[in-house]
This record gives sequence, structure tokens and C-alpha cells, in this order.
Amino acid sequence: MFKKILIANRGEIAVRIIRACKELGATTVAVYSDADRKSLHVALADEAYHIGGSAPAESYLVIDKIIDVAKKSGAEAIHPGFGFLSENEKFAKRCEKEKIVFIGPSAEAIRLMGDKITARNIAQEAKVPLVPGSDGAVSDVEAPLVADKIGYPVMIKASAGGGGKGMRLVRNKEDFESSLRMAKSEARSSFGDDSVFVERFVEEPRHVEIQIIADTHGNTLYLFERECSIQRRHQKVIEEAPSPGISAKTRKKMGEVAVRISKAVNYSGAGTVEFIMDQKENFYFLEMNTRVQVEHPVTEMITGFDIVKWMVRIANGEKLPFKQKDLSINGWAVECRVYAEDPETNFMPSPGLLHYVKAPTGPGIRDDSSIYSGYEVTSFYDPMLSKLVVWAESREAAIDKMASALKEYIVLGVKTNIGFLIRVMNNDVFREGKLDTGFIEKHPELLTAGEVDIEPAIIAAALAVGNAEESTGSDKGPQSNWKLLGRKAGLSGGTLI
Amino acid sequence: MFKKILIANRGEIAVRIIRACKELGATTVAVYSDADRKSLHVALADEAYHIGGSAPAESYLVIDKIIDVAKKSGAEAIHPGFGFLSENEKFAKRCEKEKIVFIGPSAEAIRLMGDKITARNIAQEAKVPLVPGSDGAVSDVEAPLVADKIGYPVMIKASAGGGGKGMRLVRNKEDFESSLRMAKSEARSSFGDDSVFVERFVEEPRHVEIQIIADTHGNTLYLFERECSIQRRHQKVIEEAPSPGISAKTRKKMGEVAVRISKAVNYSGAGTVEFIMDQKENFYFLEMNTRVQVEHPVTEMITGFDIVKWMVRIANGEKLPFKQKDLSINGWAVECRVYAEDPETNFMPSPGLLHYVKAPTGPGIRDDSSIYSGYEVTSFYDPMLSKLVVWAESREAAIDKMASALKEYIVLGVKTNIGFLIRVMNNDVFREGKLDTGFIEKHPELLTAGEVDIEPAIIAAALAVGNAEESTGSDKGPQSNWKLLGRKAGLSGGTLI
Amino acid sequence: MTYTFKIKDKVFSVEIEQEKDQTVVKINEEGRPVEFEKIDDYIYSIIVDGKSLTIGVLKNGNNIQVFMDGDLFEIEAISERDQMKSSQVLSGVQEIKSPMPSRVVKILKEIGDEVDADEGIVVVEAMKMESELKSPIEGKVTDVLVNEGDAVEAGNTLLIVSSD
Amino acid sequence: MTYTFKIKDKVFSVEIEQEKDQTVVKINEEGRPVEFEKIDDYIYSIIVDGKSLTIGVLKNGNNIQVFMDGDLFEIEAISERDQMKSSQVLSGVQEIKSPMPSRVVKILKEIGDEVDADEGIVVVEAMKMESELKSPIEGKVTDVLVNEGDAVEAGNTLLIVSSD
Repeated sequence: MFKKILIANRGEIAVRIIRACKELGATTVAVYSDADRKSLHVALADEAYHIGGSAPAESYLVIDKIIDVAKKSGAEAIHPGFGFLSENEKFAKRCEKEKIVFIGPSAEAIRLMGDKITARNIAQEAKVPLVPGSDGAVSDVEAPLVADKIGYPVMIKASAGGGGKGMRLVRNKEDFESSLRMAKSEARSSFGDDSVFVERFVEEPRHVEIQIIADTHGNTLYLFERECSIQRRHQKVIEEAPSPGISAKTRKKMGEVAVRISKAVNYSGAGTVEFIMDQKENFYFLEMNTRVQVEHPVTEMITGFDIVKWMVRIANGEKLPFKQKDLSINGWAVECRVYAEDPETNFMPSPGLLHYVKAPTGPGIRDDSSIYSGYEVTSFYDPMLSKLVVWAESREAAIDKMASALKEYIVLGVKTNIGFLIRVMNNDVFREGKLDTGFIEKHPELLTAGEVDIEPAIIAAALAVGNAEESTGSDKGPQSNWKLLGRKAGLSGGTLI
Repeated sequence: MFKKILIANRGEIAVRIIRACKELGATTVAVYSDADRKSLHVALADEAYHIGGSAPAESYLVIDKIIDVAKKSGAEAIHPGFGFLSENEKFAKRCEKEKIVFIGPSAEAIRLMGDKITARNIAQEAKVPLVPGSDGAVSDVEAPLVADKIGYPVMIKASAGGGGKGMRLVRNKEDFESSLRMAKSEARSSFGDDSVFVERFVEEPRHVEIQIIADTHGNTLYLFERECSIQRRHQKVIEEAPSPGISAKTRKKMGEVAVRISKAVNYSGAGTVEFIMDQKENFYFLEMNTRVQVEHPVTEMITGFDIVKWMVRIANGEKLPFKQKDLSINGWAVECRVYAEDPETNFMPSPGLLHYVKAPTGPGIRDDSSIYSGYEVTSFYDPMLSKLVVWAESREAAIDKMASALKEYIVLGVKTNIGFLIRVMNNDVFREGKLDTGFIEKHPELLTAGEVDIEPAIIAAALAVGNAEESTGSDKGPQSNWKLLGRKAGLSGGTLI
Repeated sequence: MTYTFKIKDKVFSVEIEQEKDQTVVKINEEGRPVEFEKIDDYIYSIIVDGKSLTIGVLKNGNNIQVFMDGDLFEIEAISERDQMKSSQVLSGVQEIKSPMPSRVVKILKEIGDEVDADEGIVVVEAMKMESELKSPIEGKVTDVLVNEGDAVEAGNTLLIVSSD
Repeated sequence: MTYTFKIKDKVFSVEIEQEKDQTVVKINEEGRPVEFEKIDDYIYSIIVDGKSLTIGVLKNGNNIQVFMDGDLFEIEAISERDQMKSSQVLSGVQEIKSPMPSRVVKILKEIGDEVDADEGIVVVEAMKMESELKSPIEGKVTDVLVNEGDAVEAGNTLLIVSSD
């Protein structure tokens, strides 16, 4: 095993990787930006080095700085996590040059899958079904013509994109131009490349993906599928494994297709092949993510397979100790991404100081997070606070457990989507497994608390206001009565202190 | 399913049961003593009722008060947890009389197994091997004679005992009298009954127990064994499942013996048959605990079977949906009990205010606890703070994970056994699975931190003292330099605020 | 002591009294006994008629954020003076402020443009996501205080809309 | 500012200085640059020569409890005056105090009995467990202040042992 591993990331995924590396006996090296000095990944790593300003372009995206720390600390390998440099071909190449092991696939595999057009061609050669669309990037002039040809609704997607950035759904011709502009602008600011392509939009589509794990000895396995259809702003919010609506036959077919694409690029490590699926289980290749996925925990929970540890082991040359036939699905897992965002205002990010945090614990509950009471959510990074994951013997039991666990989650100081997530868990359509990526749009009633008993909130507010007046003692007049009450209440069980 | 369930317990087990009941769709009712108003079980339950003074005899042990709350709240069933009224025959009978379902075995099964002598006779009839000893309770005069007959070392045990209370190991004749006195005194104060019996002490014994689950339709299954040999003060501290040193043959034999005893008393619900085992896998019946066990989580983790939920379902008349042959062991689970106690002074309890608590989270980690920053550990109850449980694919991986997780645990305000637990995890003898109940006594070096690098602690202390002087500003002389430093440090990354 | 709280558009009058041995909270004149305990600086455990609730409260001046069962309720504590003012309807001059540190991506309206209530008027980007800010009222844009590409702080006024 | 800390029997002199742009902590004259951040009221994140440590500190007067990697270290901050006193060895009159609220189960020694250092002199029960309290010094029991069965508070003196 590597003696020392650098984790070129931040937040919960850095924490996740640090834990895995420590359990494998490796010394862990964290890097951090100005904004992240008090982040949990710095506190948990064995070593930590400052690498620059808060903006990712000044720290986590600067290849030279990461390599410098690796050399200075003597790290033998780098785990890039997701985002940042994880799918950066240049970074993988640089590691190779510096004789530092990049924990991920080859630079070549990253390059091939990183460009959507190339990936599409590889898929085509591997006889994987594809959604009809433009053959590669299109100019501003061509784009609306392609859209006309394949027929509305269409999707505009950034060639260099991922994670919903630089992506726009256009339902009718009039909106095409403004959507194209927005998509290109986002693509430019997110990836420094504003080329986009256009393809048919599948109605009531589901997002289903296959987890791949491949060693460097020719073994490529699929760890079954994840259902990721519950999305907002084209980003996943709730994921589960297995998928509630796919047959064993489709599962096998998708798995085999995913293995085929992976083998076509000589893939090694953990990867995800994403598909769009219609309500009749027809599926089309979307893209391959050549890194660990945010939602990898649900796969871990139903297989007992530690994806992150195996990424490290595979990079270290170890061989997978089992074959496809040894793998099976055990129970059901659901993940909810808890975000600092406001569902009532189109999930607008809500940065700020987390005055109080209490996460649920107990049987079947896994909280992958990097927050704590006193942590500040800045606007420099993704506003994800936690990945709450549960496992139970059935989908129904897992959803019941998730609803209970979410009700235990307390986050004070920013707006969060916790209430929204609870309402999704209790929604009949969701419970029946009738999922598509338009689910949230179709259920605007889930965005707000609706008709709840507000009285306890009012009581708590009154007690808090009374308490604050009591402790500051700023007003000696009308509060005297309250102070007396406080003392009396103290005697009878309630207390104001 | 029951609409409403009362949980007649406190602390982490009450929290564990509340979570299970909520997930089953039942409304939960908590009861609490004066000392427990701010306890987590009160906060998490849907309803909560005060039942009296902090001493258990004034609240959790008062049958009338529990029954009153059940009637007042309309609870259809009561889960007693462990300790308190969980193995109280009268309470089970009273529930029956009041037409409230007692979530546990029949009053008769409790009675039969509750008396050690009767339990021994039942075991004897069921052809279960027993440790040689006195045939029932013995007088102060008889006791030393019995000890002489069976040969030293001997154990003195309270007839009404359990959990190590009223139990004394005597290695030689001279110590017998004083040990008898201590055992009887503890038995009297713990159980209100000072009768004791004497039996042979098995050298280098291991404590291995079998988890039983039985429905009311004649199905009695064993959920394999737990290894609970790591004990201090005759109480378990570290448990694991499966046991590192038993063959499949012994496992099957113990399981079948445990099922036989259970069937002999028409057992239903969850129960545990405890055995003492020598280093050659010879095992002898110790006792049967007719309730959920503290260490039940390790069994849940290796079987995926939710013991607490099934206790409720069985009490509700549901049938176990599988047979013995459907059950198998998956991976390895370890539990560490985190206590507020001082390993350096023979694990003396250390009550107090928990100024700060941070529990580990992440893949394979389950923290069954009821503590939080600001919680006060009182001297009224057991000083257990948390049951930290981990699961991994192998024993080695589970121990590595536990060691890592324990290092993340922060508890400030009381003395804890966390450092001790970390040292056990890193101990070669423990890692090799060479366990016996004398492990802790044999390894006194694990009780103290030993030779560690103390410098970071000194640095932190200096920073904290400087910071406190800074914020109070009580001394304007020598601190001015420090204040200046504080501001400078703030500019250069470090801050004193 | 009596408090007046406003949640969304509803106004509640709340009174806390000590009657015999119990605390009674009256909401809009209707009283119920409340047993309460402060668990933490921000967390209250409240038992009303047997029902147990754990509620987080964050107070910032007159703004009180209450966290209950996953939802955050914004409550405004109204002094008697404020109550007089609050009869005023949402109109007049509205400042469109940046809700967080962000970058101005696109200004959708110019000075003099008419806007509807809830119509988007400026697009900002923060945390890698674009968000459209909407006008709270129908009116006319009377001032644009930023340029596209500007970095702005939370609370910075971006545009001004007037209903007059 | 210089501090003197005592851990078990070892004494450390600690100095914190600002050199150029970094904080330097000198322990017994040996300095190392320290980068630190207060994470919480009680938690410090410290980076020394790349090594990252998260340490809990609870200060109560001169007693400082430091929590590091699962272990609690009790540190005594010594003022100059205290340092003079501390040369005194453990002897003289020792009060045997109850470490927690408990019940006196058995008093093992009477007034006038000789005791060895580390010999048990009283058994107390708390949290359902019996604990034997030992004499810290060799000497004679000069006073017994409780009876068997008494309930005592933390800090109550139970017996007095004198080495004179």
C-alpha cells in the first residue's frame, strides 16, 4: 500500500477519501484554500498544506500547487475526488510525468470520455444506443437548424460539461436563442469553453447509471445501477440503488453495455456510465464519468463493496478478488443530498454560518458530511452540506428510515432543503417509484411547508425572545415580570437559562 | 402495527427503540425522570411524560407510573429496552392484566430464566453443559465448603444478578470471606436480594453468546454468536460478531443448544443465551437474558436483520419470513462502548457536563448514542456515552475502521475510555483474536496513554490560556504583547478569536 | 409580556404567563400549558399536552428563524410602532439586492423599462449556479447600480424598481 | 508571554512569539512555527511542520484538560508563586474526597489505623458500581467524617490520613 496519499479535494468527499486512506494504513495529506482553513478535511488529515486563494482557480484547480505539495510531503499517490482536477487529462499526465500515482483511470481514458463528442463516437462503435442529435459541437447559426431537424423539445449541452452546468432544456422554438446564450455563458464560466451541442429531449426521462469497477489486470465489473431521476437545476438531489423500475433483464443489459464502453477505453478504477431511460426501459448513453461519483455510497450500501478503498487498491496494482457472478444486490439504499439552498426560490444557494448542526445517527444511517456547529458555508464552493444515506431491507423501509432520519436533522443558520426532502419521501408518486427527471417540476407543492401546525414554532420564538430579553436585561420595565416567571418556571421544570 | 408504543427506558436504547418504532409508523411515547428532561429520548419521541425523581426507584422502576402513562397516552404496547423493568416478571404480568402488549417474552419465560437456579435446572434438563458448582443458593457457612469441594479459583454470583453486579472472582481461600461480603452487599443494593451461589471459575474463559429470535408461530432461530470477552469490572466493553475463534461446527452446536433452551421456556421475541467458553471451544451455559442486549447492533450489522423492529413485529403477531438456512454471516462488526470513566483508576465513573461532543460518521460507522454538546452525564445512571459500531468486509478491516473512527471521537468535560479503546484496537494480541475475559487485566499498559508526543497538547493549552487572557482582558500588562500577536496572527492565517 | 409575530402574512399575538405551577402560552388569546427546556443556545425542547417537539431558534434582531421538522420558518417580531407601519402594502420603491456574494451575469432591464411583479430583472451567479432575481412589484426600473461582470456582496443593491 | 505547565510530574516552559509572519511556540526553549485556528469554543486546529492536529481544550482556572487522539491530558498551569510551592512532596495531611456523588458502602479503616500508600480505605458506590478509594500516602487515619450508608456529594471529605 502507498505510505502517503494526497487528497486533492475539499469538503465531504475529501473527508470520505481521508477516512478510506487512513483505514488502509496510509498517511493522508490535505490541501486547503484560504476559505477552507477550518474545514473538516484539514482537521482530519494527518498533514495539511495551504495552497492559495478561496476561488478554485487560485487553489484546487492549480496543478502546479498540488504537485508541489505532493513532492514536499512525499506523497506517492493523489486521489482527486470529484470535480476540480478529477477529470483533467493534463493533471493525470502531469502526475505520470512526476512519477506520482494518479488514483483514477489513464489520462487517455479521461481524454476520450471527457469530450462528449468523442465519447459519443466510442459508444457508437461499441453499439450502445444513443439519443439522436447534432454530430458534435454546433455554431450559433447551425444550432437552431439542428433543433428544428430533430424536433422539439431539445437539450442544449456544453461539450466540456457535466453536472448540469451549461445545460438547457428548450421546449419551443421561441426560447431557443435565449437558452443558447445562457448555456454558452455558463459553459464559458464553468469550463472556459463555450462550445455546445444539441440533442433530442427524451420525454419523462429517467436518469439511471451503472457503477463500474475495473482493475489493471483485465477485470471490469459492474456494481449494478443507481436511480438518479430526482433532480433540480439538472443536478441530482436524491439517488437510490437499486432502481425501482428496472427489470433484471434490463439491469444485466445495461451493466454489460457499461462494461463494453469501459473496456473500449481500457478503463481502470471506478467509473460511472450514465444513461437516459424512458418509461419503457429504453436507455441511451449519456456520458461516462471517469471518477468517483457523489452518489457512490448507495452502491456501497447494497453491495458491501467499498468503492473508494478499491480505487486506491487498484491504483496500487491490486486485483479484484471476485467475478461478476459473485456480486449481488442486498437490500435498498437511498441518498438525500442536504443543500444550503432555498427550495422556495428555485433552490437558490444560501451560504452562511451554521450556528447549530445535529445530524441523525443510528442503525442503517450514514452521514457523509463535512459540516459542524460553527462551520461557515461560503459562496466559493458547492452548497452541499451532507449526503445522508440509509440502508434497509426494502425500498419502503429505506424510505421510512430516510424520512425519520431527515426529521432528526437540525441545521440552523442557512436555508436548507431538508423539509423538501421529507416531503418527497412522503410523496405517494415517489413511493410508488414513478420517477422521472421532471418530478420536482411536477410537484411544486413539495417546495413549501404547506399547511403545518405553526403553533410550536410560535411558542419557541416567544420563549427565545423572552429568554434573550432576560439575559441581556436591557429593559428593566416590562421584563421584570418575565424574569420572575423565569425563576418560577425554573422551579417547576421549565427553565429560561 | 401498533398505533402507539411507550418506551419504558432512557438513554441510547430508548433512542434506538424510538427510531425503530417511528420507522414502523408508530407514534412513540417517552417517559422521563427529573434528571432526564434534557435527554435525547425525550426530544426524539413524539410524546413525553414526566414520571418522577432521578433515582430509578422513583421513576423508571415504578410499574404504576409506567402503566399510568401508557393508559393516559393510549399506548397499545410497551418496549422495556434493557435494565430497569425489562426482565421484571411482575411488570410483564401487569401489562397483560392491563391489556397492554409487553414487547418481550411471556412473564413465565422471564420468571424461569430470571432465577439463575431455575434457569440452571432447565438447562440441565435440555442437556446443555453446565459449569460445576453449588446446587443453588448457599449460606455463608456452606459457601466456603462448596468452594473447597469444586476447587479454586471459584466465582461467587448473585442469584438475582446480571451485568456483573454482585459477582466476585476468588483465586484463593484467604480471600473468600471478604469477597463473599462484597458480593452480597452489591447484590443487596442492586437487586434487594443477597442470596449467592458458587461455581468453578473457567481459566482464560471467553464470553460467547447466541442471539435468539423467536416468533409466536413456533419459529425459533439463532442469529449466530457475539464475542464479548473484553470486559472490565465484569462488564462488557468491546463486542464483535462473529467470534474470531470459533469453528463453524461449534457455532452450529451453540446455536442449536440456544434454540433448545429457548424452546424449553416457549420463548418469543429477542433473547440472548450466554455461554462461557474455554480456549478449546468447550462451552457452558451461563444464563439467558430475556430482553434486547446492549450489544445487539453487531448482530444486526452482520445479518442485515433489525432486531428491535422484529421484537415489535413479533409482539404484534407477525411471523418471521425466513428459516435458519436462509441466514448467513456477512462481513464483520465490532462495537466499542464509550464510557464516561477513568481507565487509570480502575474505570471509575466520571460524571459531568459534556462541553463538546463530536462523533465519527461515514461509511460503515454506526453511532448509537444519546449524548450531545451540552448534555450532562449524571451519577444516577450507567455512564455509557455511546455504542460505536463499525462494519467492514473482514475482522482486520473492521478493527482498522474502529481505530480510525475512535480517533475522530471528541468528548470534552469528563474522562472517557476512548484512548484505551484505541489502544486495544491496535494491540497485537487483540488483533490476533486471542481473547479471554482477563484481557484487560493482562494488559495494564493499555490503561494509560504511555509514551506519546505531548507537545501538541502543550501547544494547544498555551494557545487556549493565551486566548482566555485575551478575551477577558483582565490583565493589561504582560498580555499587551499577546494581543498584538493575536492581531498579527490573525493576518497571517492563525487567529485568536 | 405580549409579543406580536408575523409569519408570511399572518399575524399572531403571543403572551407568556405563569399560572400556578405551570407556564401558559396564549396565542391569539387561546392558552395552553407549555413545559419547556433550553437544550442548547439555539435548541428548545417543548412539551405541549404530552406532545414533544425539538425546535431550533435563531434570533437576529426582529428576525427569528425557527427550524422545525426540516423546515425553516421566518418570523418577524413586531414592536407596537412597527405594527402601525405594517399596514402599508408592498409598493413604493423596492431595492433589488443580491442575496449573497455573487457575480452579475446579465442585466435584463434598463432604466425606464416596465416590469411585472415576479418578472426576472437580473441574473447573478454564485456557487457556480446562475439565479434570476425577480421584481417583487409591478413598476418601472428607476436605477441600475451595477454592470454585468461586477462582483457584488450580499445586500448590495443592484437595481431599483418603483411602483409610482 | 511565558507559561509554565505541569503534566503528571513533568514541567514545561512554553513561550508564544510572533516572528515575522509566523507564530512560534517555544517549549523548553526549543521553537517551532505553529499555524493555528480556533474551530470552536473548545477545539483548536494546529498545523506544525505540515502535521495537522485537532485538539480539544477545556480550561477551568489553572486546570487545563487537553483531549488529543482519544486521551485526556490534565495540565496544570503554574504561576511563579505556585512553582515555589510545588517543590513540596506529597505528604502531610491528605483528605480523602468523594470523586462524585455516591453512597458510602464500607469504611475499611478506623481512626488510628495505619495505612500504606495505595491501600484501600473506603468503598463508595455510584452509578451502580462500587469503587474502592485508596490512600495517596503512607500514614495514619486521623479522622472519619462519614458513616456507612451516607449519601455524599462530589468533593465531600470522607476520611483524613496524616503522614506525621
